[in-house]
Amino acid sequence: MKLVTAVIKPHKWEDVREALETFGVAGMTVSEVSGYGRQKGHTEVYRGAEYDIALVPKIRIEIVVEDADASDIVDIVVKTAQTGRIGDGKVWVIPVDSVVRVRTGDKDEAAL
Amino acid sequence: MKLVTAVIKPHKWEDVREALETFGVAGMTVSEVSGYGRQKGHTEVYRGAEYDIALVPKIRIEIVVEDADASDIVDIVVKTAQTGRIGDGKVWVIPVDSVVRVRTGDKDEAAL
Amino acid sequence: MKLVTAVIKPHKWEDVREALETFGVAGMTVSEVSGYGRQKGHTEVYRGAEYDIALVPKIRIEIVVEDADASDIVDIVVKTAQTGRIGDGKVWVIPVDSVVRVRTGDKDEAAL
Amino acid sequence: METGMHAWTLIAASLVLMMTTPALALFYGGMSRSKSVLNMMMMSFSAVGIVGIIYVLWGWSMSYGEQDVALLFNNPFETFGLQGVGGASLIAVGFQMTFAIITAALISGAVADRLKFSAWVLFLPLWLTLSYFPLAHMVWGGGFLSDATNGLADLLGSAAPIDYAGGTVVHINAGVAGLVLAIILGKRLGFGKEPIKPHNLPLTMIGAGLLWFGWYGFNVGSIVIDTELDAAGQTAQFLSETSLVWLNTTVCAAAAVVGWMVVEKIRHGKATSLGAASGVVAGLVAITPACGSLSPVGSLALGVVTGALCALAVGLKYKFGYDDALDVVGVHLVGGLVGTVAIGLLATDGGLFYGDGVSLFVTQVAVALFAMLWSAVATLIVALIVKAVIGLRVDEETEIEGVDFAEHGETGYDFGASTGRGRGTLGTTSTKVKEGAGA
Amino acid sequence: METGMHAWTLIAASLVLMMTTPALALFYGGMSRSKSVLNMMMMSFSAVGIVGIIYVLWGWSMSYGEQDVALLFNNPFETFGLQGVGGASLIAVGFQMTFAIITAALISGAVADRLKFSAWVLFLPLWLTLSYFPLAHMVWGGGFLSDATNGLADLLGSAAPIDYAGGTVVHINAGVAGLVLAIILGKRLGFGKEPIKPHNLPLTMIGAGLLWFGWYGFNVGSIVIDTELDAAGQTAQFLSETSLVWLNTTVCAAAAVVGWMVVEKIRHGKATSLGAASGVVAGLVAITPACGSLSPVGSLALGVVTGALCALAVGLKYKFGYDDALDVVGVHLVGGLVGTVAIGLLATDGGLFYGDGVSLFVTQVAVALFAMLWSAVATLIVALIVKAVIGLRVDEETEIEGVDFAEHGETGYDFGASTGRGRGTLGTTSTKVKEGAGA
Amino acid sequence: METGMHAWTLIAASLVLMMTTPALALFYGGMSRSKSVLNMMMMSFSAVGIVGIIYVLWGWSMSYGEQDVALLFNNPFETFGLQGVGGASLIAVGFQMTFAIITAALISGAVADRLKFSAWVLFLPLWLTLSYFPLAHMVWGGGFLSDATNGLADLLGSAAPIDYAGGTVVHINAGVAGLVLAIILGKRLGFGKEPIKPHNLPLTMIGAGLLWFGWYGFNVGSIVIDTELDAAGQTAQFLSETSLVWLNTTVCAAAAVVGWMVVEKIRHGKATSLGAASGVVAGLVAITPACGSLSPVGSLALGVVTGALCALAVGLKYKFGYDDALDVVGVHLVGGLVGTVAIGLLATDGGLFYGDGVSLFVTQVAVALFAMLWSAVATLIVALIVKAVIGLRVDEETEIEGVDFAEHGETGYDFGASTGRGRGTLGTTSTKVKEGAGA
Ligand SMILES: Nc1ncnc2c1ncn2[C@@H]1O[C@H](COP(=O)(O)OP(=O)(O)O)[C@@H](O)[C@H]1O
Ligand SMILES: Nc1ncnc2c1ncn2[C@@H]1O[C@H](COP(=O)(O)OP(=O)(O)O)[C@@H](O)[C@H]1O
Ligand SMILES: Nc1ncnc2c1ncn2[C@@H]1O[C@H](COP(=O)(O)OP(=O)(O)O)[C@@H](O)[C@H]1O
Repeated sequence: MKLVTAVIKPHKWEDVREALETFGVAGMTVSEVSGYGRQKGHTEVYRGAEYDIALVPKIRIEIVVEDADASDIVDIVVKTAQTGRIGDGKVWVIPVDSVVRVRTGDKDEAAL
Repeated sequence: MKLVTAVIKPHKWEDVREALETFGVAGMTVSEVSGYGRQKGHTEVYRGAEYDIALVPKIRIEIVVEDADASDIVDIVVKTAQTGRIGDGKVWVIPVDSVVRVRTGDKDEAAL
Repeated sequence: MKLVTAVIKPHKWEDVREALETFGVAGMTVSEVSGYGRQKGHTEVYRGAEYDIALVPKIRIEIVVEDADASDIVDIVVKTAQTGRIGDGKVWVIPVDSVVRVRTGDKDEAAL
Repeated sequence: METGMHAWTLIAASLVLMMTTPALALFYGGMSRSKSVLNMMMMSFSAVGIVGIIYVLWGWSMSYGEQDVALLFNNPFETFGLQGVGGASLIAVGFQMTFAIITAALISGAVADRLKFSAWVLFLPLWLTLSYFPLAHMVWGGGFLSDATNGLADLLGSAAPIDYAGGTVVHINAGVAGLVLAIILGKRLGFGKEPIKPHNLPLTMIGAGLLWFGWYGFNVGSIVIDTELDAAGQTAQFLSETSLVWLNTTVCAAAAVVGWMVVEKIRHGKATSLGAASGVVAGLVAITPACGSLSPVGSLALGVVTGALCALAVGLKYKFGYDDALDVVGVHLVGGLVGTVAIGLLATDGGLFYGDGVSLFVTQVAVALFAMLWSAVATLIVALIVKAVIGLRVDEETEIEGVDFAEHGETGYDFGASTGRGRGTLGTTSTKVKEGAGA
Repeated sequence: METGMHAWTLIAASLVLMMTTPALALFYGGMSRSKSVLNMMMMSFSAVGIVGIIYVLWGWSMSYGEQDVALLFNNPFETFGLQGVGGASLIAVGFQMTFAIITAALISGAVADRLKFSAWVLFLPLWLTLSYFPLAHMVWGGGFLSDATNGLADLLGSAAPIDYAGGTVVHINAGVAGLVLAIILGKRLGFGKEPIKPHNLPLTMIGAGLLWFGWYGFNVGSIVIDTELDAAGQTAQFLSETSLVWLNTTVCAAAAVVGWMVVEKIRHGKATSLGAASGVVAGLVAITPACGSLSPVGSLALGVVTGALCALAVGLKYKFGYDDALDVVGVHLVGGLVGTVAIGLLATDGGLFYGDGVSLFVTQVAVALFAMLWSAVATLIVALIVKAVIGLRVDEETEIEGVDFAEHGETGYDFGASTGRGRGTLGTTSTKVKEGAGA
Repeated sequence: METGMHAWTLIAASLVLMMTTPALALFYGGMSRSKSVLNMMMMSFSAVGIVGIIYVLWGWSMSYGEQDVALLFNNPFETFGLQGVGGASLIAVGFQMTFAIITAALISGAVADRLKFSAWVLFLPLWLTLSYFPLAHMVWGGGFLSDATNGLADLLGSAAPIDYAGGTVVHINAGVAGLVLAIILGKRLGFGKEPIKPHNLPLTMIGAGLLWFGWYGFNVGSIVIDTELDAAGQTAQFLSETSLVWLNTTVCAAAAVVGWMVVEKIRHGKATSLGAASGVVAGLVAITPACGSLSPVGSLALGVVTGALCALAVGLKYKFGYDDALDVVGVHLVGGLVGTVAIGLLATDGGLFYGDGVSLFVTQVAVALFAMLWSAVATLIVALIVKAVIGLRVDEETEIEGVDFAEHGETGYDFGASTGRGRGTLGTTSTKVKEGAGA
């Protein structure tokens, strides 16, 4: 199995979720993170002091999938989350040794 | 070494922490995440507009452990976090190349 | 490629970011997490009830890098985030199968 | 005027000012999303700033004075800059100023998340000048909607109109303006599709509570002492009228909370806190014109009905597709109409239900309609002017990113680490301080 | 009544209403966990709604009137719906209504996180009817706990009881009711084991500050002008009595802040903000019955003692194992008892420490005990009725998930991304709008 | 004194108390980082506690009385513990007490994030005794800065000084004290390098709004009735003077909001909410001494200028390198100076611009300078004493971790899971309850 981790722009989250759902992804784990990269942050001013905010908000999605599905899922995310503008994010794939579903104790493929 | 990642129900966190401590886990990294899966979210109503909240709050625990301990730790988490109801979560294991303790520079097993 | 994950003390974040930037790291993904380990938390008192807070705030940094850079980056983080006091954090390295840049669809090394 | 009445007016004026900053700013701010809370509050704060200035310049003069123009407004230059106004009448200026301020600020609820701040700043003086000052003159300054000769009621031959504290001038006026602006501006991105929910309901509830508190100044402070009475008579009027108005205000708001909660319970199975807070405001809006004319039990009935009606009315925007973001229409326009019209039914002196026929009812409906028309036309003109000059709506990216940062360069909150141990360490890198500061 | 006194009553009544919404709602809301902040605030808002209605219907009539029943309550139908009540006495109705509202709302602190909202809605009218209105009648309406013939003090042959602004009727009453409910309801899941800490202390501090502000209306507004005096005498009474009460109220609260902080510093090494906010309220509770009888220095002493005692008393729930979530007992019952009894010692006219013997002290203790007994029995009866009819406690899952969502379908906050740049993007998927809205 | 004037004083005193808790606590708390919000608020709450006590003991006596010492202060033992003070003058004590409280609390803005709480607790009584009470005596108690014989103006032979509501005693005094403390304490870690931004701007805006509301008590309550007038004359004075002061206060604050926003728009391209909130306070500070002497249009001018000047002045700390964290200097010292000096120019009676020469201007400048000098020396002495006895600054680790936890053992917020569905589950493990509680 593989762990697909996608870091995307927040306003693309709904689209990506929908596309993955259509594809048949049954579960994922999502969190709010901050990204640092080419995309520049912004400047805020408080009583005459200017602050450069280097980080931009991103959504991180983690999905454990069967080996065979990994590349399809990467493709779906890339296609759906793409705006063509800097800061669209990254998707990476990591090998997973094993997975368990806590509720039932099901292992590996059966746990997804 | 392995990285065990567990996504569990928030109210099981205390139990899991205690069980892991008893087993001898000395450290872990925890974060608040949102889960998407079989467990349905809920509906909120604001002045006549109903919102389906698809995500449910979860706790994600990350533990880097020696190869030998990985499966025991998975078992402990599964046993302790299990309520038998949908949404109990997932635990997965990933191979780790190396670990360092920042304070001392200790490497690998010595860093845990 | 490798995924370097660093869990560090929050007030070291700025230093680490700067050091990594100097080294040439172009992007990373950052989140606020809680650490559990040797470093003890603190006690809070609310109207006569004392609460032990076991968790301490940490910053988690994730960087996908070329194989060759991984160990340099680990070294940089360790050097910069080190205060020598308990709780400085951990850095671990995980193998990565593939990476894609969402904006362009660039793969692997080209995506970094 | 006795010192006691004056002391009450001082506090009443202070209370009404407080209704805008911070009460309304909180009520609206909490209902918006966290990326636009500051912009929402800024629309209230800037309203105090800008209206505070123009009211002194020509607002008072356009509303009250001796130089009426066609029963529609007063000569703006008669007491421009308050020249010639002095002594105790300055507090009347102050009291009326606070009404102009809150009326303008109320409108901001309809345009949340997408109006350019510069457009708001330009909108304010124009709208006050074309819509608010004339309506204040017409209703309270002896103009077309008062009991003046050749006024609307006079022309209709019906009873003198009643608007104790601003059902038409304030609520119907703001509600119509909100509706017109919401339509011209268009819907927020994602309206009706994506979730756009309140980001901080406790803020909204503070706001509702403080609005209620301030409303005592608004309603009870609106008493007009009958100067034809002798001192004892004036005292008696002050004592009994303010007591009745205070109680009616309270009872109607309380009953509207219950009315709103009941509708929610029936329709959604749950009574919500946003509903309770909204019920407070709806009840207060409805009792505003009626507070001097009803019995406490009449106010109770008005409250229940208004709470229920407004709870239904806030759904209209989804049906008709205008995006009145924070329900200025559903609460202020509908509540204001209900209250204004209910006077024709429930007034203990003149109401249809008290056997006094339809004369008052006819007047109230006619006045409400005329006020709506005036407000709609005036707002339309102002909106088109502002649109032509600097444009109304922020661009799409700004709207998604949030108006707070784009329009004000700030973000509402920085709580830092998620453990509850706020730090604010993350998220920023360097501070550059503007050099050369200092006078 | 002079216009100045009347103006003061108008603002005083407004202030006391503001004590419940938003002040108490904030004070309690901030202390609860973020998953139940809205429910906590809703208990206050619904109290205003429901009590506001029933007070007009039979509350005033049961408390005050000419048709006393056994010195325990007044005929509820005498002035049902306020028929026959008019003129300036309507503000007296309003002022007293706000006391009934806040007393009921105070109780909600004891039942945080686990009471069904429907149970609360049913509890309110029953409890007011069985406990509050009778006690108000007994203490202020000329009943058994006043100086009436055959009243308790008369039977004991001791001095006339003193309760300036509601030590018994409000604080002891609410405190006992909270205790009884907390015991019947049982402990919150995790009480004494898991951390259950305040989720938003700044909210609690806003609440404490606004409660203090409102308390001036509560105490200083409770003056009863001696109608046997001539106009000049009444003015003199108004001027000097309100001045004393204002200052005593302030000094006692200030001293209680210090008293609480000192105890904390000694026991835990640190003075906390929750302690300071609690000290404010404790001091205000204690001075409530005593504010007209003490000297400023006496008030200072009472404040320090009360602050210290209540700082200790909030720990009692852990010792005795009742889960009085937000310390209604530790602050209102204990503070109310300290203040009521202290009058017997510190009253400049009648106090033991001023050489006037134990007569007043005996009365105060007896009145306090009787009020506790009445309140306990009445609350018990009401609680058992509500339990039988719809049940008191939410189920375990609801309690863990949080009452806000389960009972009100809402969540308090949605700050969005953790970078401080709130977005509220995550966490939701689709909006379905109820169709068919609109009247 | 008539009942109406008295009623106004009662509410005015209540309003000024409310300015510190919660208004100032919120204004400052929101501007601090989330790790020090509670400490910030505690400095206000503890100020009420401690100053409330010492004012009764020797504060009033040092400020007002018959036993003047060298025109600098009054004998602290003359009415120690308020012995001999009674009747309606107790509200004068209360009113003045609230001024002492807020002046002390204002200083806390300069020392945010790094002052030991114990140092603050010790600082308060010393500073009040050496700086505030003497200055109050000098300006309002017939001392050196009043129009007394051998007073400063008398010695200079210039016009009698004007400080209607506390430009010198309150704002210049607090501003200078803040500056001195900020310099002695040194900069916060990371000042000028790391981002140190407000953690909760809506809190700051609530604070600004409530400060404005309270300021009506502050300014309009500061009227001194001319006892040489007959009853009708006193009534007339009350009516017209309070009306003017109310309106001037409002207009100046409104204009200052606009002034500040314009400067920001020009310098940074955006008007900010922190700027608007700061403009409110700056305008109110400037009008404080001047509110009885200007015309409404004069107040408007003063507001615009002050808003603009203070918007520039808050940048001075970066230029000169003192870390006045929340801009006590930039807002209160600068605003206080502008207002005090502007009287010499803009007073309709005595101002240079009204053709009355420089006499008043000279007085105002001299008084301001003397007050600054006194305050600087007094604060320096007190700061050095406190530093010697217990030290001023927390250690570095505490400052990084946050003073809230280190000094008060608490954290401001616990919102739980980031999905907006607060839980507060994470972050804690076990509850140990202090045993042995209970009296
Ligand atoms: N090497 C990396 N490792 C982990 N995350 C990265 C890395 N590079 C970029 N990211 C994440 O991807 C996001 C987008 O990257 P950015 O360089 O801004 O734009 P783009 O990918 O379009 O060139 C960043 O905000 C960050 O969260
Ligand atoms: N394929 C997956 N990859 C990552 N996380 C997952 C995946 N499937 C489920 N999860 C996580 O596990 C949680 C529980 O899954 P769910 O399907 O609701 O229940 P169950 O595991 O009991 O069948 C989800 O909320 C999500 O956080
Ligand atoms: N086995 C582990 N797996 C994952 N994270 C760990 C592990 N051990 C420690 N950590 C993280 O590293 C942080 C520092 O560890 P700690 O034991 O407190 O100090 P130190 O590393 O200096 O001995 C912890 O707060 C936690 O976030």
